[in-house]
Amino acid sequence: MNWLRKNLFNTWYNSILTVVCLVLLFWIGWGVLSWAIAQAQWEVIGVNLRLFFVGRFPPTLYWRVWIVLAIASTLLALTWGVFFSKQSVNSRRINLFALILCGVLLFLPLDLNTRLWLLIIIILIFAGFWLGRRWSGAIAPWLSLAWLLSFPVIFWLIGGGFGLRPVPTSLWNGLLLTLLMAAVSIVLSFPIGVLLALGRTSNLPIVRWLCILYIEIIRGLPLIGILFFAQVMFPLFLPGEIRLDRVLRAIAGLVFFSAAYMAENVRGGLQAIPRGQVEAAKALGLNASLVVLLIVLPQALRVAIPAIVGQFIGLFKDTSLLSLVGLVELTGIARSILAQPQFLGRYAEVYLFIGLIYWLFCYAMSLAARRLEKQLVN
Amino acid sequence: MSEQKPIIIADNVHKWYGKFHALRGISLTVNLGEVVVLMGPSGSGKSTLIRTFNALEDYQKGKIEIDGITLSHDLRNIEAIRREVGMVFQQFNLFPHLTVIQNITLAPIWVRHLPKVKAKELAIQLLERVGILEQAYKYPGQLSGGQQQRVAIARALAMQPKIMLFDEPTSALDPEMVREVLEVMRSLARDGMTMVVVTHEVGFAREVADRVILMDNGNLVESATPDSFFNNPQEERTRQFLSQIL
Amino acid sequence: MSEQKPIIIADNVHKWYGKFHALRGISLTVNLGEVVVLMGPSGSGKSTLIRTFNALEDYQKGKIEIDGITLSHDLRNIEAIRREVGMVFQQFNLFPHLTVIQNITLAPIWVRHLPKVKAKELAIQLLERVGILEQAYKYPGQLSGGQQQRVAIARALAMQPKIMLFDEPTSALDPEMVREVLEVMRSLARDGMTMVVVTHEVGFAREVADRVILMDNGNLVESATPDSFFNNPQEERTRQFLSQIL
Amino acid sequence: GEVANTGNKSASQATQSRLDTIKSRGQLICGVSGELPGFSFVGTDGKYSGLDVDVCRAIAAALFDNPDAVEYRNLNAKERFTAVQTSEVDVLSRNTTYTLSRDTSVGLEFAPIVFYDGQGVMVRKSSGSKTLADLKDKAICTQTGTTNEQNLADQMRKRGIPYKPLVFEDVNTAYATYAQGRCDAVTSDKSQLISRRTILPKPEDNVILDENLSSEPFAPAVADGDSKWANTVKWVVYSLIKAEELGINSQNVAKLANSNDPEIRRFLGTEGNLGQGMGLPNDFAVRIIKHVGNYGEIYDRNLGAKTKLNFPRGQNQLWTKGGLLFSPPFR
Amino acid sequence: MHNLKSPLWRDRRYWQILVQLIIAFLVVFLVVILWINLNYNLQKLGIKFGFDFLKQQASFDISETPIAYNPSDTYSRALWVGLINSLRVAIAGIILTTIIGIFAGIARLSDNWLVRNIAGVYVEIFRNTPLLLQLLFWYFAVFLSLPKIENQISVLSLVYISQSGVQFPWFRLSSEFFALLMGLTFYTGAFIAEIVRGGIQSVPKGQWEAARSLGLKPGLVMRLVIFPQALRVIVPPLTSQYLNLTKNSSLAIAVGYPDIYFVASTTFNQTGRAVEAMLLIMLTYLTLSLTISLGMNFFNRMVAIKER
Ligand SMILES: Nc1ncnc2c1ncn2[C@@H]1O[C@H](COP(=O)(O)OP(=O)(O)OP(=O)(O)O)[C@@H](O)[C@H]1O
Ligand SMILES: Nc1ncnc2c1ncn2[C@@H]1O[C@H](COP(=O)(O)OP(=O)(O)OP(=O)(O)O)[C@@H](O)[C@H]1O
Ligand SMILES: [Mg+2]
Ligand SMILES: [Mg+2]
Repeated sequence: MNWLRKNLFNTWYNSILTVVCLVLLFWIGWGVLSWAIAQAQWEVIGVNLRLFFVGRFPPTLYWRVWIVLAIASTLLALTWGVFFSKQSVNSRRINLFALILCGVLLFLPLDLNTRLWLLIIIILIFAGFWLGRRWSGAIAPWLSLAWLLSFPVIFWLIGGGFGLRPVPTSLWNGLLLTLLMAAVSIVLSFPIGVLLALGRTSNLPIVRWLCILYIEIIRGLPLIGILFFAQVMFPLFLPGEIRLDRVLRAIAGLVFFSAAYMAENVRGGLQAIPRGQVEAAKALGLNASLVVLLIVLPQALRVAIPAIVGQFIGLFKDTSLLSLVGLVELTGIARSILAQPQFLGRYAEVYLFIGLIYWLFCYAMSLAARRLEKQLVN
Repeated sequence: MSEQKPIIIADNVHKWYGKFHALRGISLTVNLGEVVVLMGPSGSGKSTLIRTFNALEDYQKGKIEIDGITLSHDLRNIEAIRREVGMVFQQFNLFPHLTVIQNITLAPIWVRHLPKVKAKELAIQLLERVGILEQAYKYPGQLSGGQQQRVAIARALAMQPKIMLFDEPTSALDPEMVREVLEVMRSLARDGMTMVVVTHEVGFAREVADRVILMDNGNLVESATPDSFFNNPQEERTRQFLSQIL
Repeated sequence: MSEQKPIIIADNVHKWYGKFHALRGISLTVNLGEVVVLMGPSGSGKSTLIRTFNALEDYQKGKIEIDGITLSHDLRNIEAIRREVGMVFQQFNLFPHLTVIQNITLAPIWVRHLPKVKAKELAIQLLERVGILEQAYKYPGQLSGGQQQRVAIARALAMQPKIMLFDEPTSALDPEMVREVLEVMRSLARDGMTMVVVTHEVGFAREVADRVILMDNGNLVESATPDSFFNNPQEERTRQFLSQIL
Repeated sequence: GEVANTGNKSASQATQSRLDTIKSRGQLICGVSGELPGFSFVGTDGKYSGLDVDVCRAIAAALFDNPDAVEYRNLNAKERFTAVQTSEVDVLSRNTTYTLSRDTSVGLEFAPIVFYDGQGVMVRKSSGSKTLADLKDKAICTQTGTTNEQNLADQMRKRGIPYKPLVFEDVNTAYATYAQGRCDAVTSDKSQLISRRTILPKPEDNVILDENLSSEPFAPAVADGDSKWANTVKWVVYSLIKAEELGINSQNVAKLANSNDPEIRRFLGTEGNLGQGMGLPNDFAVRIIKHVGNYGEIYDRNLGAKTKLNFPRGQNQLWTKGGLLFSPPFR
Repeated sequence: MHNLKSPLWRDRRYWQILVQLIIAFLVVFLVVILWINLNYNLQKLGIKFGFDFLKQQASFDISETPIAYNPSDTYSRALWVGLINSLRVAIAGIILTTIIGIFAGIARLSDNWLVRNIAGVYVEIFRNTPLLLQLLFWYFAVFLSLPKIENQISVLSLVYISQSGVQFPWFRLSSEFFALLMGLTFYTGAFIAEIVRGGIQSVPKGQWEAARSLGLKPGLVMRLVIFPQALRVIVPPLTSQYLNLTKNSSLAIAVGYPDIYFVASTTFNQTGRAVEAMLLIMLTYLTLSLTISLGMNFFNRMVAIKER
């Protein structure tokens, strides 16, 4: 009661606001609920679950995707553990989390295989987190190397080759493709962005102006235009014999785009470094490239990390635009599913479902970014 | 001081920042093992001068020779000179993302290509010398100002320079800490290091300096032994300056 | 001091910040025209106390009455009280985006609904009183600390309050500027303004205060005339405190 | 355009034909829509199906005796031609209307028509619209980058009827918009209209106008200037039609190979060497029909009465049954 | 600096110039190669670079034509229509999103628990889902769920609302326009809300206290003291949100609103002029971006200059 008075009805206008908000909430909530229960037909989701997640990836090779998921989540958990090794964990929250996961495992209508894999992954996550916290000092230096190595391994597992059955990119669909493209694009745009940022702050006028030109032009263009360019017009700029895979072209478009933004984020980090740092390094006799590599970048990147995570979130959302140029990522596969004769017109359910997937990922990442930011301030 | 071998020779050095004439024909010779203290009002060009000795600033006219190497645009010369000249800044400028020991070993490993173990040994020796061995594995942010400045000195010494430049090494410090740092500098001077020090610590200048120089408005005004500089200044400008700081 | 009409009455006031007990039963009466100086070690609750007088902090137990109005959660009372009580902060808290005169006229125009011209006349009068009329059209960032604090006083006075609260008004100032500000406060006191001042300026307290109060750990320790407070303290805690600051 | 095309022709004849490239690759790359019920879409099992898809499967069957040796590329209306021109796909099987300009200046080479359609207009019964003229000032939904969009503009301009086009990038959006009532009419190929009508909340409340805005013959297309490869696609399509005409289907094809009808024997490669001339094995038709079936089977499977779409064959009947489908002789 | 006769390759200035020349050369080389490829490929396709096609008849219709247009007009006219449509939605969007963003940002700091959390939920939902999906949501779930035009809602007999749009006394706006506008507005608004919140929180607490102790009511404190100061922190990131909104308006294509991107891509589709269409799009958006940046810079100087 006291809480209500203090937080909702402490003044007359607050009371009015509260009432208005309640009415609004009720109205929206009622509409959504009655639709979800009475009108919506959720069968289209259940039947196509595999399509949403991995698309047309050959079912006999799902174990490869599971391993990829296991690697990625272990690494994530490890990183998370290392990063927050100094903060206390809220064990109640963790228990709750574990409980929810167990509930998912037990009650969702999944086949045995899926459950088994999920169980393994959950165990790996907890183990990774625990290990990361426990031996943060020992693990930390190896983390970035592990991440770096994991990329080719993941690609090998998904794409095949070297002893594994190859899977052409046209079969990489759904969430799998969305995640892959976002991750690869951000990783690739990173070095380019760093170079552009350095170029933009360099004292060589031609280099500086070229970088500014690139960054500003790209940032002035809508992403959909760039993707269209990459998808449709890129081949026109290549010599006749060279054909780029369309997933590759999509990634190229995303990288073109995101490198410019990355450059600005990194530049923000560069500007946060006092001039004295460079001078001190120079005075020690370090040459220009060593100064950048050993002194400037490590500090600048640390400052830029939250912005980079934010950019990754944006890129992750933006991959949905690739459906407009015919890629079958999460939104694209949703459009394909909507063409199944038995589910024509079920767009609300389908879009809501993928909206939820996008949201879960983005929200989780933005929470992580926020904690990271707090961590870095200390 | 006995041998009188010149190690820094500046000859009619001029420097402009855009239109602003910051150094107006400085000629100065520092001999091996000499301790020179630069004084002067703010903006008189003290920092600018010693930064040119380290090629952190270029100059437009005149000539500077450090240990026989002429400072020019020659890349190798610049590197060679920086290897011979250590510098300590007012704001310490330690690298915050590296531990104390990493700060010190960085240049020996990457510039002098010492093996890591050797560099570490050297660093520990230096930390002992500046009296903060126990802080070796902390990050700069966890140290007091005086400790940080001592790390900065150790870092500069790790390159085993022939000359050390100090730009107001104590003016960002609280009074108690000033003493610690000056103590280290004193011991350096005792060991025969050639030093050019910008400072307003009169006590230090009196005790340690072989020569005290007054700069004003980009010119050298007076250069004398501490005794004559403080007790019997020749120039009107010096008297005026001293009356302010004493 | 002759009439003895109480204008601030605090009765057994308790305040908690979460679990921390910041005020532990303060009872205090300030009479009209009285100047009360609060002293005490850092964290003893001085700021907290005078901020409750202005409803900037709420309190959990006890009662505060300002000029007959009881301070409660009721918004109307809060506004009424704030109109009667002016406050000057350690950090000046001038509005940096407004000129000096805009800073002063803001509240008269928007709270007391004075016409702009009137408000401006008033402001000019007050600026003259605090001695910085010539700065009227500058921005706070262009003034020295002492000038800023005088503007802050003028700003509080513009609401024509019955009571003025000062929270360490001089402790963020350089020594020369302290004098200017204290001078203004002295003249206010001479004009009969009721004032509660948190300060460690012993000279000011001795000369201007009617009463000096020592706070410690959320309690009032001693309340006495300046003379007896400084020369003949009754409490051990007071003696200890005075030995530190004198 | 022509000069460039001939230049290209001689160039590519000198080099390898796409057919050889595909053979050595072991897989056909087929551009489809992927979002069109009955023509191409991804089923719940993750497999592509539909009439357009079956054309791709037929080609793959002919080449590799394996209808699944196909890699599908979803292409939207706008990028499809570039994809063919730049050889990103080997064949475009994406309900593409066969037009003169596309055949000549866009640099496509069309295979035979696999589906005859006409552009129609669907309206709500309640609106009482009977002809195009009734759609004056009404909102009409359609899809961008299609001939539908242009035909509509042409027809309405011809008749001087002002209207409001609502053009969407995604067909689903266009139909959904119509279903919600925002458009008074939706125009598209009649086949689509019919199939879409079945899944509207109340199909019987919507009618398709009798008027034909245009004829829309759909045909697979390959890049211009590679006649060897174009021939392959062409004759694969014809063999689907011919098979139906000859009464050969996936059930009886094995048996009929030994039939004593010389035409059938020739067609199925038991006799003669028709396939060789194309660079295919002689039994290519057997392979196709064995795996994919004849045209009738394909039609029934994807669009026919047993499907939810239930689209009557109409013009897409064999010529012998009053339709337009005709195959030149296999000899 | 002293010019000693040191070998050229050891001179710092020489290297600086050389590096730049090499990079410039590489870039020019790359551009030329790409250009040659493009020309070759276009020639193969029988397309000649040039903008003459702009004078050809467009022969496609556009649903919303703020200026007179019919299919027999030229492509350039059609592109003008698209440009004006883009401008309309961008300008309206910038105005509305500012309002919503400021409201939501302030609401996030409200002392009313419910208001605060609703604003929080709004921000977290809208920031973390793709704009494309949001546009579809607005179009289908909101605007197309309005009553049909036959039984439109009338507000005071002045404004008529139906699923085909809103009819004002003098003009009407389509629901495609509104869906795009709302999508852009609420999506960008969620970002602006965070910017505004950050800006307000960056104003020292002492400012609140000083203003409150002068007797100003909370609303006035916000308006007269806090917000003007927060603006300095808000304006630079706000600019980039405005730019994003303008660029994102190109997603109009998803809800059938004929903006410049839409018209240009239809033009490309009909004429095959990919390069020219892309250039036009680039030029348009770069001009728009530049205009907004300049305007905001000016505004920024206005709010910043007062300090000193
Ligand atoms: N990067 C620069 N650009 C332009 N002018 C500069 C620059 N650095 C220094 N100056 C100017 O050159 C003059 C000399 O500066 P310098 O830093 O050498 O003075 P200083 O004697 O060290 O003063 P202080 O005691 O304040 O450190 C000053 O007037 C300063 O404003
Ligand atoms: N907002 C707050 N939340 C929690 N604790 C607080 C808060 N404000 C003050 N305190 C605590 O209350 C105690 C009294 O604080 P107060 O500011 O009144 O002390 P003070 O006597 O004014 O000290 P100083 O001389 O340093 O200004 C301190 O221990 C302080 O840490
Ligand atoms: Mg200096
Ligand atoms: Mg205090």
